[in-house]
Amino acid sequence: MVDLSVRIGGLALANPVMPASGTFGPELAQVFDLNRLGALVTKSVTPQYRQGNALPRLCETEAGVLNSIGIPGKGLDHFCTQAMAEWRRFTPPLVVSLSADTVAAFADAAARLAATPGVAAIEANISCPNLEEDGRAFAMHPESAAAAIAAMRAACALPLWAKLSPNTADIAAVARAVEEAGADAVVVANTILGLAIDIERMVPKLGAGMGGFSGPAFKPIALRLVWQCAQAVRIPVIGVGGIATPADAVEFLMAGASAVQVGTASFVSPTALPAVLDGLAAFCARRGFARVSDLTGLALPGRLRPAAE
Amino acid sequence: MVDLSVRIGGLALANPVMPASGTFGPELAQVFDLNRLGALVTKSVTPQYRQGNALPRLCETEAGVLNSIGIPGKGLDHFCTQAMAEWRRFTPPLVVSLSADTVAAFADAAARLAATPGVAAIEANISCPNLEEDGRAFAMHPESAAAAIAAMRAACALPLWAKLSPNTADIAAVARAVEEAGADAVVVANTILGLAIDIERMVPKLGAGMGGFSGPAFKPIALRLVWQCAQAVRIPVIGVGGIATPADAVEFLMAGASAVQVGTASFVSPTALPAVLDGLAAFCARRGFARVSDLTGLALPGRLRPAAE
Amino acid sequence: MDLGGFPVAEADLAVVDSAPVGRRYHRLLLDSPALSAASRPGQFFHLLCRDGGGNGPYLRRPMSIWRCGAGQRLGFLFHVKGRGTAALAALRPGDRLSAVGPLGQGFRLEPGWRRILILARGVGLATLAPLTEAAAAQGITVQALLSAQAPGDLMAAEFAGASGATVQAVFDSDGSSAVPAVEALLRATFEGPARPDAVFTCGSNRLFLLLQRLAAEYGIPGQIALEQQMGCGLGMCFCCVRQIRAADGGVVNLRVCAEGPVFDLQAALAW
Amino acid sequence: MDLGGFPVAEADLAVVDSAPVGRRYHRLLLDSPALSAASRPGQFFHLLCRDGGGNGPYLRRPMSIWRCGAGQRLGFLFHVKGRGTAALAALRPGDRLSAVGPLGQGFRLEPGWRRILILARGVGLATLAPLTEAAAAQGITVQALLSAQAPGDLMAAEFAGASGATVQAVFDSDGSSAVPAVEALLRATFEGPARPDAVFTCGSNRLFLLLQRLAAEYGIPGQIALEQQMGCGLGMCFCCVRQIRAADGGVVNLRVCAEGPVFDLQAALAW
Ligand SMILES: Cc1cc2nc3c(=O)[nH]c(=O)nc-3n(C[C@H](O)[C@H](O)[C@H](O)COP(=O)(O)OP(=O)(O)OC[C@H]3O[C@@H](n4cnc5c(N)ncnc54)[C@H](O)[C@@H]3O)c2cc1C
Ligand SMILES: Cc1cc2nc3c(=O)[nH]c(=O)nc-3n(C[C@H](O)[C@H](O)[C@H](O)COP(=O)(O)OP(=O)(O)OC[C@H]3O[C@@H](n4cnc5c(N)ncnc54)[C@H](O)[C@@H]3O)c2cc1C
Ligand SMILES: Cc1cc2nc3c(=O)[nH]c(=O)nc-3n(C[C@H](O)[C@H](O)[C@H](O)COP(=O)(O)O)c2cc1C
Ligand SMILES: Cc1cc2nc3c(=O)[nH]c(=O)nc-3n(C[C@H](O)[C@H](O)[C@H](O)COP(=O)(O)O)c2cc1C
Ligand code: FES
Ligand code: FES
Repeated sequence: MVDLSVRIGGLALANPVMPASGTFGPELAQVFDLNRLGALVTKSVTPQYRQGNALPRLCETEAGVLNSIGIPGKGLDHFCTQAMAEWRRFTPPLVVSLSADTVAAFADAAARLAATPGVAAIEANISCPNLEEDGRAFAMHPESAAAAIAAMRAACALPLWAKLSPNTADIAAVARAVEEAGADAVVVANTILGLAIDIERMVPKLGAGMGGFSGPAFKPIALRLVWQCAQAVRIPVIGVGGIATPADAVEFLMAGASAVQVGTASFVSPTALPAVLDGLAAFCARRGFARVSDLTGLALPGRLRPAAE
Repeated sequence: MVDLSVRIGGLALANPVMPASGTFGPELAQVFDLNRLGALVTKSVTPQYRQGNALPRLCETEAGVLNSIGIPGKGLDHFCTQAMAEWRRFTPPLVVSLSADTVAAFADAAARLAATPGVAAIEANISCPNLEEDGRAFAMHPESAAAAIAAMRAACALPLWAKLSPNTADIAAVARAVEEAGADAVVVANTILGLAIDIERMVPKLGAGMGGFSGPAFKPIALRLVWQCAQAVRIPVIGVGGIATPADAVEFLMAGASAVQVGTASFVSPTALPAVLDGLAAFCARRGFARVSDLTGLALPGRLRPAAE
Repeated sequence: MDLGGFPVAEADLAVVDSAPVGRRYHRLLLDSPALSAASRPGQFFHLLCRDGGGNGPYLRRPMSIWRCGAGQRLGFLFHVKGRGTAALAALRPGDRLSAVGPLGQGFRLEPGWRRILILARGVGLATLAPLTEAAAAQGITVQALLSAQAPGDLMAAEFAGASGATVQAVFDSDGSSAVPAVEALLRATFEGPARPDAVFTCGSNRLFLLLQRLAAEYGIPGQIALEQQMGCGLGMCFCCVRQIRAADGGVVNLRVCAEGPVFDLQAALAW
Repeated sequence: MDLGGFPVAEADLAVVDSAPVGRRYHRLLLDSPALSAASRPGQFFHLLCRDGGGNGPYLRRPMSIWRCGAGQRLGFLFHVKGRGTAALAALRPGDRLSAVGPLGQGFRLEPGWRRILILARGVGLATLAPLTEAAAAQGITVQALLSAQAPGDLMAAEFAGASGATVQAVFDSDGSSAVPAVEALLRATFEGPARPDAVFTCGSNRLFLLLQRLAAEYGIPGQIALEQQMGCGLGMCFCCVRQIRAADGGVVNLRVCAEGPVFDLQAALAW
């Protein structure tokens, strides 16, 4: 029997497999038992109602997708008073993804979530590339990222995960900045900015122009970001980007992640999450790892690899 | 008859299709007539001999490759005295890709190339992610990029193209900086840093660890970089990244590129370059464009699209 | 195929029939008694479009249920349009097809109804076809008005199956499908003895607007099946929204995959 | 297939034969008279590994020419190892295969030679097989020593074809393939009346080192075909380098695809 449990900061998870924000909802309970997951992660909640972006909001590319959904939603108040009722039906820790336009709004929202029963952790989406002009986001620079996290840290005692962006020159610096600002974990990474053009209509395929790129095609980049962050910080790294198979998840763990999130793959295979979980356990069993946490960082530079392997 | 000619700064090209540095050599003349190409681009030349990186130097991913070749080569002197003899056999303008470790070395090498007959332009590879520790490069920041270009500009009168890196927070700022520093064009973009792990051996698949990611999977990112640069500068943008088909090339032109480079696709199909050229002409003919240069920027925001289309 | 207690399955199904229909359409029949029995008219499946060799686009494609029911093959009828549907049309009997479903909200038939009218064009008839048998099973008489380019495109047999529905056809080729002509036909029906208790449509924006207007005028309830490009098919990604008029008169974005694909005829906005 | 004046073609060829050989190997024969006639033993093609449905890994795979020559099918014989070779093995007669080649520097046979010895193991014999017929055509006698796990893995027929080469086999299963045993066999040959004018090897690091040592000791020239993972196959990317001893004694990185795959036996370094 492989021990699948992992600790992410103060939070104990039954296993390291969870969904990625914005690609998941309680609707997936129609397909499998969500209580099997290590944690549940909501789509990003924003302080106010948001309509979302122009259509089309999604287009496919070679082994990936571009999205500019625009975080539509009914706002934080509706989330805390209405949506939470549905989430409380499930047993895994609930991680609420939070997005906001200003440092103050992030702090206020964090305080509100901390006062809401059933919220196990906040994932601060400081990296969504669709919100600010030309895709700019807090997570682009260490200073702005740290400011948002520090304000949330001061406003609440919940475990605080910082979701970082690939759209930065030096993600290790951003990771160090949010660690110092009090983040309990970094989630690496959100989508990278991309574009596709409809050459017959001569306009971008997405209504909003550019969009966030995700899926298997994005995996080598996300894996590199995890590897860079894992060498930069002591807090746990949660890996996300292009994970579709158990082997992908093993790569992320070996690159230094303590847990993984599966996003776009759930669109193509709604059973991808349990399949990754089962395959991860099978890999550990086959290679003689007693704990899934033993995989974390095995491929990092200078690591001694188990002799028996 | 479609007019395929384009101007890149002071340089007139018979057509906008050329190879990408490091994925091309005179060896391709074994497969088709290289004189059909708009320009030839050498692999990066370095001031001194370089052995190159540890093996394996290349690995494949979902619809792409990672490379860490490490720019092996015999150095600038050998290039100017020996290799140039072979390049002079071909008629298209020869663009010499130049890579160096310091601003002074860039300037010295540019002066040497300017004194070498047969060099039509310099493509300054200020973005190769394999050279500096942890993938850092001049093109990561506007200041260092501008410093390298300004020094080359002062040292030679050749057309000077700056090849930018995706590994930056704000490529538009880098593009503006090199434009001000005197670049005649920007080449967008070099590979983006990526990683792949061999989960059975528990080490990175590439001998050097991380590598540069290219190929179709990279295309949405490169296209977005071109789109951002085309809106930021007045000098021509040369688009590169994942182009494998004529439709891909049309996307890059509509995103604002004046010419395109084909890299990794030549590994999979050594006739990709002439196929892209022929297909581009066919697209223009089918859609009634008299000049291929009419495609440039058609999908940029605020552009009026031809009514007849 | 056991649904294992979950209403939606990700199932790997065997293709038992795959054949072109007319010039541009194709039908697929799959072996899946449990999924077929669990499916309702108006619902859809999200299909992984891979030809026999595994080639196809990255995302799934939504496809209405064309045939379903206890003891029946699960069937799809589609327009071969782009890369995804081309891969589906390349499947051969014995190949496997990954299907996620049944998904979405289907058509609603109310107990008191005795007669319904279906107005369909093009491949919209695939979506409406299973409604004919469901209605027949409840003793509801079905009258259908099918619009097509030319007689060769009609697929009346594919539509009505064994339901006994009365089918009337109009064509572009002889001008009978022009909106004023169809309006006259509909008015005659709505004013005559066979006035339907409800109307249903799918497949044409023009006909939708006509039917919406006339149904409002005559006070007949209606339903429409809408289409929208999809990502997850399950209600998670919010890329498939359409504008729908809410009870309070405001306009809201609803998910075609979750709140739809069937919406109230008067609530739907034109596209 | 017209090479159109260029020595290397990117050609879309028809598969005429595709069959498993033994437990782990597979052979493909392609219809391409011009390319087959232009190919030389020791050269290779870079194959796009797509099964009949177009599925396969992104990069091409290098594969030695196993059969070639005027009037002959172009043939490949390979170990079904990973994703690429599995896709190749899934090809069926009538399918198309994209091949780039012929590539690289083949074996060199010098006019004065009367007798050569070939030492091959595993799939290395595919690379050396066409040398037997080329030698026979020049009146050179070929003696081959083939090493395999067990008699079932030998593929002697696949090796010698119609060349009339004398084949001796050694096996792991009976211990006859152990290095000392092979050394004894080679010494006997090198010291006897059938001393070869040159030796050739491929497929085993152990046997390469043995042959390199003995050939140096007996002053017999030799050639070896090396393998390395490839990107472009044409000499452009420098990912396929191997360490080779230069004339001046220094070690240089040479490209297996361009300067190789055949190198001087004494110049090659072990891997
Ligand atoms: C609920 C629902 C039920 C449907 N039922 C049927 C049916 O029974 N028969 C039938 O022929 N078609 C049906 N469609 C339309 C069908 O999904 C599209 O024709 C198909 O996705 C086209 O895919 P493609 O790759 O062949 O075409 P492409 O044009 O290459 O597709 C490109 C993209 O556009 C999307 N797209 C293109 N057309 C449509 C469309 N009309 N609706 C939604 N997305 C589209 C595709 O999903 C894909 O993302 C239905 C659509 C929906 C939403
Ligand atoms: C010049 C040359 C000629 C060859 N001729 C033959 C032949 O006639 N018969 C035969 O069975 N094999 C031959 N090989 C080896 C053959 O290319 C590999 O077995 C094949 O590439 C494996 O691909 P795969 O996807 O099935 O395996 P995988 O192991 O999945 O391949 C993963 C990667 O490793 C590379 N790789 C794996 N093994 C080798 C290898 N031995 N040499 C080079 N690259 C490798 C692949 O190209 C690919 O990039 C030759 C190699 C070279 C360089
Ligand atoms: C349709 C879509 C919507 C997304 N919405 C959010 C979001 O609301 N908040 C967020 O932090 N990330 C969002 N993401 C990013 C994912 O959580 C994830 O970081 C990214 O897609 C990379 O992982 P993947 O390749 O597994 O999808 C979204 C991604 C997609 C595809
Ligand atoms: C094997 C390999 C070697 C490369 N070497 C160089 C180089 O020497 N100099 C350079 O500027 N870019 C180099 N590149 C980057 C390419 O020129 C190009 O910018 C990148 O690969 C993206 O284009 P593509 O997707 O068409 O390959 C190399 C790329 C590859 C794959
Ligand atoms: S397709 Fe994802 S919400 Fe409808
Ligand atoms: S494979 Fe590219 S140089 Fe040999």
